[in-house]
Amino acid sequence: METVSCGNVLLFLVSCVLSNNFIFSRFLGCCPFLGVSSKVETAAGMGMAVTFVMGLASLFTSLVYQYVLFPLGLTYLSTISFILIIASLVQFVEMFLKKSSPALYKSLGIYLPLITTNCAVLGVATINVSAQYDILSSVLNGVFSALGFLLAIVLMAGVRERLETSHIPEAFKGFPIGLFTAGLMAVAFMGFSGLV
Amino acid sequence: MSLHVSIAPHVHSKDSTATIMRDVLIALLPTTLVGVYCFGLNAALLCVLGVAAAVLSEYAYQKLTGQKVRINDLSAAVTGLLLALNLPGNAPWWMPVVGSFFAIVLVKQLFGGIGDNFMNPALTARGVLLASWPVKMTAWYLPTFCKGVDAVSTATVLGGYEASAMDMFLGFIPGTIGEVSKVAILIGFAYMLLRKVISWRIPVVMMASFALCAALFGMEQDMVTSLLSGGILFGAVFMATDYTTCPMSPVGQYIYAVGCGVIIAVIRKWGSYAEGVTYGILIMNIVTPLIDKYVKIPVYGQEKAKKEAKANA
Amino acid sequence: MLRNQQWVLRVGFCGFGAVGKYERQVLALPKYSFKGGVHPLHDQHEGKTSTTKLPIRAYVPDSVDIPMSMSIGAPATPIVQVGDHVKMGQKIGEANGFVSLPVHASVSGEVTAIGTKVLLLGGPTTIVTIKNDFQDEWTELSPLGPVEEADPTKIVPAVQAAGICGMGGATFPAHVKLTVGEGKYCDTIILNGAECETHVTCDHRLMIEEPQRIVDGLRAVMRALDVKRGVIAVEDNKPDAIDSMKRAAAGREGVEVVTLRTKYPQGSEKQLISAVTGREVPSKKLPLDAHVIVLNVGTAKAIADAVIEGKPLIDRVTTVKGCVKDHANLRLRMGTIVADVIGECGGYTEEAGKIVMGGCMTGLCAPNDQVVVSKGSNGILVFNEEDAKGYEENPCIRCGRCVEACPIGLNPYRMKHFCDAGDLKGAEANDLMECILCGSCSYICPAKRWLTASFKSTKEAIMREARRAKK
Amino acid sequence: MRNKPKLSSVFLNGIITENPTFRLVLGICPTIAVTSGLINAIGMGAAATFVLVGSNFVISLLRNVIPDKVRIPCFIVVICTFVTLVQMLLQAFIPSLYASLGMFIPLIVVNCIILARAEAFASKNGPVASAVDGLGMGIGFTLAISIIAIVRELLGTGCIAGIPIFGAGYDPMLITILAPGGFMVFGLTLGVANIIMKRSENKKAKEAK
Repeated sequence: METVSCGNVLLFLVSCVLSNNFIFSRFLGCCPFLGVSSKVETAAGMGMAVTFVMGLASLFTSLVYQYVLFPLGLTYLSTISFILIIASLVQFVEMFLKKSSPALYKSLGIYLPLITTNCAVLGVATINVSAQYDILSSVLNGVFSALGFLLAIVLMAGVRERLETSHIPEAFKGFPIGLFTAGLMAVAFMGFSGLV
Repeated sequence: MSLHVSIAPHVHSKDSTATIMRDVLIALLPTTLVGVYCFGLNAALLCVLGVAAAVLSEYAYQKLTGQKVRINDLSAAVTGLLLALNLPGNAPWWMPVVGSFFAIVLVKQLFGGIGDNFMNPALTARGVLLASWPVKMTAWYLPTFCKGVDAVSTATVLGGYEASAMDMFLGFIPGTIGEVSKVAILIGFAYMLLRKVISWRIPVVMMASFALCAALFGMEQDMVTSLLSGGILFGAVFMATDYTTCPMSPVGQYIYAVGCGVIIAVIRKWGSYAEGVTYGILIMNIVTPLIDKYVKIPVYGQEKAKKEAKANA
Repeated sequence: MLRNQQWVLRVGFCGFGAVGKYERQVLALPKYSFKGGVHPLHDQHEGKTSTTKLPIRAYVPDSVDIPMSMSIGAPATPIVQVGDHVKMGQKIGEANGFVSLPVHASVSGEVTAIGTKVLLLGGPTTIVTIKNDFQDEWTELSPLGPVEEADPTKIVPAVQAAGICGMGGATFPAHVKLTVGEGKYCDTIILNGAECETHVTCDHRLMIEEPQRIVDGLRAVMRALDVKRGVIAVEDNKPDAIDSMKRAAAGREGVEVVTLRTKYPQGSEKQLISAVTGREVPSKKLPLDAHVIVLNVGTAKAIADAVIEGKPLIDRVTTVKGCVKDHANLRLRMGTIVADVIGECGGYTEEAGKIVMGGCMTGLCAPNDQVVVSKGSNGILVFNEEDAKGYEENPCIRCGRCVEACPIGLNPYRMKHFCDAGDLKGAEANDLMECILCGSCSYICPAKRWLTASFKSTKEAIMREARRAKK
Repeated sequence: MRNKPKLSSVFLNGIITENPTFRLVLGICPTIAVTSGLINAIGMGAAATFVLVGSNFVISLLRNVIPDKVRIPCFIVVICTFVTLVQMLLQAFIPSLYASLGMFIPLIVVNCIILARAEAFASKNGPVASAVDGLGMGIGFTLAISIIAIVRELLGTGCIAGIPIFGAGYDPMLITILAPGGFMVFGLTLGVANIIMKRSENKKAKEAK
């Protein structure tokens, strides 16, 4: 199993955020990336909510995998258990935030239900398992990958706000130009390949 | 008596989009000539094809979609020439054609045409070509007259080719058509400054921040080589200064230029590409809308109005 | 030649280390300027060459059409009848309320008609037509005496009675400006001699020919409001006017002359205040909130006339230019018809395509040559058909020149997007209401976008909307 | 209970009028991830179709048993079961495809198409209609990603399903099978699809007049 030392945490961060960005090189979380990126502020809110949930989800799914599923030989149940963990986690986070921090709930709350079906969350849990990360690495992977998502969605939102003033052909407005924009951004992000 | 009635001002500066683009073309002339001199007829062919394909693509797209044809503003010609200058001297003929088509139709017109694209068309097309045909796009040759008639395959300076500072300055090194001759680029820069087409801010700050990062990171090359090799000067003068894709406010331009310099240094030092100019500028193109959104020029009187409101409250 | 000599002098001063007050100002040029701005026609001496050396001469027409509204505020009500004989300076229109000015007869003679006419401001205006009998017989005047002796409390009422408004073009009633409200104070009066507008030279000539009257006007205002500092600000493209004003100001209490950099819009109130005092007028407030009052040099001259001689404002200097035979700086009576003025200047040399009242940067277009000279008319520019042609708007290339040119620090390209989309809220959120409509962005735009025009109409739409919401 | 929808229209609905990829733009991630080759795309399409048909059928059978409040978790459990089934079947019988599709097989669970159909159709209609709806949607999805895959594979390698088309002289445009190409080709195809739909709608509107 891969372990994390202080020195390579930074490399891990760069890898997750820039080189292997969740959106631009792993195509995970594209739905919210395109759906919630019309305003920079909401995009940042969504990104933050995803970071929060992905960190927690990585922790719980890898705990369950390593202490329950793997020892009992029930790894074929991992998908179903992960999705249930994520769904209930999102529910709990929502309830917890509502009680403890209404301000944070107000800003993140509306994005939380959307996260259940965000494939990035389930994706990161699956990656943690297939890459055989230990628990700390899993959590870091979750948080760092989500930061990559945050970066991508905020940049995307900035560009889309600007595109509002552009004269895009009618047929390409919305998703088509959004996808194409993401493609061009992915071209730029290719420059970061091999940094780690 | 019928008089025209219009709203002031009744006088306008003589600059127009076309004159600005014409000035950029003139500024590119020395670079192009040196490139053609260095890399021979094929380089000339690439430039001609790049410009022709760009102009034709723009014409065809605008005709097909029933828009006003704006090839007279020369912006397509500038894009085509910039793209061609970003190719190695011995690239196949279809490369500038594909690149110009991509730049004009997909990067520029699809987003609404001149002024509406958010990434530099020529540079994006170069990025796409580089990702599509990595071998052909990085097959460097020495300028033909340096080593006899036959072109000799070699690495660039960044890839380990040894060259004197004077050779790098004059352009007798392997590289893309436009980037090799620093002296030609500087002549173009001086012309654009003189004609007030661009300001000094982005090129100078970008080079300075790159130099600082190079010193901090400890590059494989020495400082002079770092600054004179690769496409950084060409990128700083002609690519990063593209109006449409750089920030509007002076402070925003400083941030943008510093960002470009830092990213280029990072990619050169640690990335898998030997040269990071293309990507550094493209990444900052993407950040530009955010810079424009959050770096605001203080509006006359608003700070004071706010202060007074606070004092009263 | 004069400029060259001055440069030699300046270098000489520096060389001997004897840097006088004037030279300090010259050396510290950027201090007397503002951020942004443009240099329209900088290669043609701002288009002023043909009239800078021409002395002011008077022209009196056969008849005048005096509008009842020559300033911002409510129009006056005519108090004469057709057939009445009026004397020069006799009141013919009564002001309606505080922000309104009385109107005086600018010639002596017989009232031949009271009707309406479409002038620059759009809707028809009431006009009183007076046939000139060329007697130039003044009505009974009540002067206050020399400015340094006049009763300070009577000066502002005298200004109001004389019907004086801002003569730089904005035509805001002067007595309103000079009324310092409760809890406010003024410590500096600035006389605006920048004349940054292209082509126009009327203030320039006035400063050369009647500097004493201008300083008198300034002193009158300073005494009326008990202000200790009076600044006369002139752009450095008028060295002869600077000299002339300096001579006139010498020995006058609290009066100084400063040199401004030649740049448009240096003479805009807000820019002038920050150039001279380094203060900013708070957003949506008046100059008085920066403790400054700005008056045009022409206004100061009119104030001096009203105080010293008791004369109401019945004439002004106007620069006539373009395709007319003789360019001129004319002293014109209020209500003089533009066609008569052009006749006086030898007529059109080409077919006129556009007549602009004012300068190139802010002037208003006249619908025909029957419009009249009023209190704010500083210039009459006649364009030929070629120069008058409209131009096509091209797509924005985001070059950022408008951002750099904007003296207020706005983002014209962004505001334009919201104006085009008809999004008033978005335009307001992008500080459209701060725009002073100086035209710098339109001037500099290489894509020739109609920036100022759409800002103007959108601003008007927002103000209409606000009025409707109030109701 | 509403009127029984015609099975043929239910079937065609998924392929054309409500094509999940081109019209509803659902399931973007797998669309981009698996369309670098035609084989992968068809494999993914088949897997998704299997899950759609199965989950629609079962959910429709259970629609009167499942309490309304917990329906979403129940749907997810049903879908998950089928996904796990597909995963194991592929692993056992076509390991090469399983390897190339990788993590996107378990991610079928969160593919919005499937949950959306369960919620919008299966929970309100009979089992046969639901299965047909699942089949139509699945085939619509497969067709759409196949089109994208053909474009990408052809440009990026010169082949279709591994069979050379352009011959040796073609210099493949690698980027189309890389990540950026996925986004760009999808976006362009979507735009072109929009143009075609607009045209045909205009034509219909004209004919109707």
